[in-house]
Amino acid sequence: MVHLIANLLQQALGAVGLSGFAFIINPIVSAVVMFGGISVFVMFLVWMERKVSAHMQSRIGPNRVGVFGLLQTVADALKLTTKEDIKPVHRDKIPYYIAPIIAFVATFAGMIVIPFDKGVSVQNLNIGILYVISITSFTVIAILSAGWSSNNKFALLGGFRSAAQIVSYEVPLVMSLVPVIMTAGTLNLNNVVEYQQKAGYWFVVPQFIAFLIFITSATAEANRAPFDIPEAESELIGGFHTEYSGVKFAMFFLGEYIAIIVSSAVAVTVFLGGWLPLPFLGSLPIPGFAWFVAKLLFVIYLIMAFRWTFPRLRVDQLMDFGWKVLIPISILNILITGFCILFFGKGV
Amino acid sequence: MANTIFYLIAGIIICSAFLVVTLRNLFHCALFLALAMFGVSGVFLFLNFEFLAIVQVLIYVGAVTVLIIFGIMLTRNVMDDKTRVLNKQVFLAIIAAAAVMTISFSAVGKSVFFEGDHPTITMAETSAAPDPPKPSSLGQNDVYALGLELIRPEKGYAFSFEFVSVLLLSALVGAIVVARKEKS
Amino acid sequence: MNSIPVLHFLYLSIILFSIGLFGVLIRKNAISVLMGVELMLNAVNINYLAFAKYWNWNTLTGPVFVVFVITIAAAEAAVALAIIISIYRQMKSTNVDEVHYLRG
Amino acid sequence: MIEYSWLIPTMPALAYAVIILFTRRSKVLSGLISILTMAACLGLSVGILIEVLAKAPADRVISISWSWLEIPPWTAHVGVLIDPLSVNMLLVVTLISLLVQIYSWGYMHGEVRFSSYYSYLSLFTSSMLLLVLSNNFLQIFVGWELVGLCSYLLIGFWYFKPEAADACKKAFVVNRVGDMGFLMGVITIGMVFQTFDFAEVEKMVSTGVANGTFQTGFIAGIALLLFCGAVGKSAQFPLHVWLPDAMEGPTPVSALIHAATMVAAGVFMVARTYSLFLVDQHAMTVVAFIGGFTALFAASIALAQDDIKRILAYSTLSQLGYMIMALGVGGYTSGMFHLTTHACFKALLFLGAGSVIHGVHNQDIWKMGGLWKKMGITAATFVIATLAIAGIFPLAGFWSKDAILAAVYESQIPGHIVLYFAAVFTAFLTAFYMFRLFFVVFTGEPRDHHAHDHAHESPFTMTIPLMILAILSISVGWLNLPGFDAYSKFVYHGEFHEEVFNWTMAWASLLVAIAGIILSALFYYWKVFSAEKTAETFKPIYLLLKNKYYVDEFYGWMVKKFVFGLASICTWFDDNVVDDGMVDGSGWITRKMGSLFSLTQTGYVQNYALVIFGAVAVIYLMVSF
Repeated sequence: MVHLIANLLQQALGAVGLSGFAFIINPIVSAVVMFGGISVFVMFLVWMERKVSAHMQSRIGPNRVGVFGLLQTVADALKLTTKEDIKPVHRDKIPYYIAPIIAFVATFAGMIVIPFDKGVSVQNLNIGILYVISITSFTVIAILSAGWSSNNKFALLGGFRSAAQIVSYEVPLVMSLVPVIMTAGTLNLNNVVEYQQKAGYWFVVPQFIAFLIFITSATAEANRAPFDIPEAESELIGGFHTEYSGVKFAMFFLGEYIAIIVSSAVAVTVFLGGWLPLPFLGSLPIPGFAWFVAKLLFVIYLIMAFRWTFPRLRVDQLMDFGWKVLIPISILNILITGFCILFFGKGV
Repeated sequence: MANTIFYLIAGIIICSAFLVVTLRNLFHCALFLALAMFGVSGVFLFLNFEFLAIVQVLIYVGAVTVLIIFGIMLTRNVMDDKTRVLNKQVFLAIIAAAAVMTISFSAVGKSVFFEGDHPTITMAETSAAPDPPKPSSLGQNDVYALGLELIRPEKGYAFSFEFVSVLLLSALVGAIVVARKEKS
Repeated sequence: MNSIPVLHFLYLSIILFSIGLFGVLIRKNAISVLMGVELMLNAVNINYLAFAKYWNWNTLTGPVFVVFVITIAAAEAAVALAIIISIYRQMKSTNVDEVHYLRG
Repeated sequence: MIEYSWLIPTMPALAYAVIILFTRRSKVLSGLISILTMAACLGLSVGILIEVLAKAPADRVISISWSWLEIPPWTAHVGVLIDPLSVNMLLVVTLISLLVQIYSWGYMHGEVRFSSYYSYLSLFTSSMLLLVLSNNFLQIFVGWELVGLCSYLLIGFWYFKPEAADACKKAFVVNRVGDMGFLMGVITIGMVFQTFDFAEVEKMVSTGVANGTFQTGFIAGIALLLFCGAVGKSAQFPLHVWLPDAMEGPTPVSALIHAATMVAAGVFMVARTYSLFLVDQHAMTVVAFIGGFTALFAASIALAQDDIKRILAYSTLSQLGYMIMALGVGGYTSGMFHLTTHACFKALLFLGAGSVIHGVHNQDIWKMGGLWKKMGITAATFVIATLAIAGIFPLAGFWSKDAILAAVYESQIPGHIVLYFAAVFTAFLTAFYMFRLFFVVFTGEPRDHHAHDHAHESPFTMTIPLMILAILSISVGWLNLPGFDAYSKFVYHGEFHEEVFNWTMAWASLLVAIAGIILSALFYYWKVFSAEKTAETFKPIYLLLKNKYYVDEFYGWMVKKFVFGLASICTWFDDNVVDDGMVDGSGWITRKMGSLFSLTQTGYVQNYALVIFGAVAVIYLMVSF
């Protein structure tokens, strides 16, 4: 369907004599389609989060708007877009406006290399894993800009903490992926899944420690509980987005959920076999896309469950945990994997 | 038309670089620095070095710029005062920078590239050649080839690679030692 | 494929380098100087890759050196900022021209 | 065995290292290590002797070299040279060294730095063997300086005694004077011949002199420079002053270093480089006369000394003079033979004296007397040694001394008759003062009853070496019995030629010696004449001899007058020209230049960067236009 629309638009461009720009049509169409899908999915996730938290606290959760409260998020989104946009007077204008855009675009751009099914991704990059990691690292700049430009000490402190946390936890995040890259011998997300198919196992089995590190670091990267110090409402009001409201706040909010989706998608692809069916269920007539979404929801559910399971860490505990526990373990993991590859060949 | 995008990126790089060195607000400077770096990674993409482009984004935008922003924020109270941001040798500096630029242009102008008769002057000519001297190491597996080149023991850069590792380690330790507060 | 002449990459590199140099020479703040240096290093990287692409297909020397430059630039930034922060603690200033203990 | 000869100097060096580094705490262990090492060296030396004897006389020179360091055009080697001369020295050094080390076990008993003492002895032996086995000038110089160092360490072993500290400094300084000449000789050889190897130098000298490349006078000059070293090390006049003072060291050290081995190194070195001396007769004459003069000179001083060890020291000087004189008149074999026999009986004399000192805790002969009954073994061995040094038939000294007298008499150098009579007179004096010593110490009535009562025979570790040496002192001379001539057929220079033993001359010298003994007995045993009255009668001569011809005083006056004067001139020059002019001036210039150049050091990094890039632009413009 994407290709159909793209073809139509390319022909239209050719008709008005701008066929030179035809090569940008495909990405734009893909982006629009992706944006639509992702927005709907995020709305679902927000509802899901509320339901999960309600479940864990023995509550009912949203149940008034729509069936099971499914339209609650739609209503919230409408409310956000129509709210008055309150702006601090002494804000630093350029960073203030740019920050939410970067936060949203950077995480959203991470989506384009995720393979939803065999060969189905916007761009099949050879260095997909690296691309996801690098493009999502833009969020740090967004957060720092937001915290800085709001001219508010709580926002600034929140931004600082958040940036420090993201930079710190990016190291174990990358390092937990290295053993998989070493074993599979590729940075291409499609090829990683194909390797798992060929090898007959998912990487979560030999690299369970790496999987745990990845999930933990991804949670911290997304500033989610129990690593949500930067946004701890009880301590820092709202963190770096304290001074944001309306659509700009919505973009931050959206960005955060997309970050969770991207991280979980990478986890699913790398550790949980991506679009591959569950063992012994390969013969069922279920498309790969469905398997992918199911696994994605499972990982997201895990991350949401964390929020209501663990208490919040203190700042020094958080840093200690990142630098003194996760990084050494992941380095050791790389070392052991390297030795295994050296001694037993690639089939680890 | 892809050329247009290249010139657009080049324009962005030059403008933001100029803003980096002239803006009064250091934080804005850092943001434009990030933009310039991002543009440079785009230039890398034009040269078909995807891996290096991503590494450029990861290191420069994700790490160095963030580091610089941290530095700015940790030393911020000198930023907003009304003292001059430029030093006393601005005039001489303009002359020196202009001289360097001029002689570089003139040097490039005297080089073989300017003649346009070298077979590898433009990419178009390269691809138009009957058997382009493009080894398989580039393109599909350029990460693999680059890694091999870095650690290949014979005639590779294995020693430099190890040396850079040691340098990084010592920079890490050194930075911590220099920046930490003396215990009172 | 595009048909950008190698010269244009070189021109971009030269301009970027000169702007970086200009920044290094005129700014008072040490962090600004550091940013100028980073711009110059980027100009160098563009040069490396342009030559690697257009001139020397058979070796990976250019990309390898870009890897080294990026690595060392990161290390340099870390150490430089550590020094700047340390100086700031000592002198409450990060202006390069106020740090002149070595004046003859 | 010969291929293991490099072990001979190496093993004691290792023993030294082991003692100094590890076993210093344990006296027994240190001493045992040192003695056993020396026994092994002696065994190895005997093995080498047997192997060399088994070869035909023409094949007895074996030289093995290893490259040490290369400084083109020179290559310094380390190596061993096995030939009859070095084998002879090997046996002498290892044997005396072993006996002295055994003796020291008893003599040094109770000494706090016992282990250090043994380590020094090991180091000394190692250096001496390195010197003896050397096949080139560089290595011999290294060994030469190392034995000098050990001598210094051992003379000053009781460094807390001011006399010992002064004596070791004196020995060191006086030796430097001679070594300076030696070093200059070695350097000259290196520059002229581009090699340090003995054999090569010898060959180049003989061919060079034959075809006129080198003048004989030039070679003689080199030989005399080398001889300077021998004068210092073997304590010949005028550098003899250190040896008597060196008696401050422990007595076994005097026996080993300052009687038997190290002081003989000078003689050995002259013998080793004999072909250089043989080139020119003038050089030989100088050598012969210095030796002869020293022999007579030292013997006369010995007449009037009271210290038992000093008498023996002057006797050593005198006998060394004999050896040098023998070499100077061309008596290569007789000189080396006397070195060998002298090593035995002089070591015996010193060790005997040590035994006496051990017994009475005194060195003044006028406080001893009548010790014969108390110290039977010591006295018996001492009298054998005294007879041997006096040259009484058929003891060792008789054969070697007569060989020297015959060589002097038959030599061709000018004035050899004078030398001959001086040598004979020295023999007479030797017999006289040695028996004076013997009679005063061992016979008559005890003069100091306290010391006498305390006196006792030494332990067997000391008496056994005495007895071994006594047997050697009697029998070593028989190696060269007329008609048997085992030694002469083994150690000789150039072509071997039969020497006919001159019985007339032998009887003459024997008579002279007996005359000396009888005169001595008249004075000190039967006391027919009074020694005191004679000394009173010839008081000026007595005082002259007693004060060793005032040589030390003369040197002191010389140093005060000339050296201090020169030094004050140098001090003035240093203070005014070097200090104020050159040093302060260059400092002033540097300071001024510094303050000038420091104007460029603005302290602003960006200034520097600006200058750098401006310079780049300027250089580019200069290059392109």
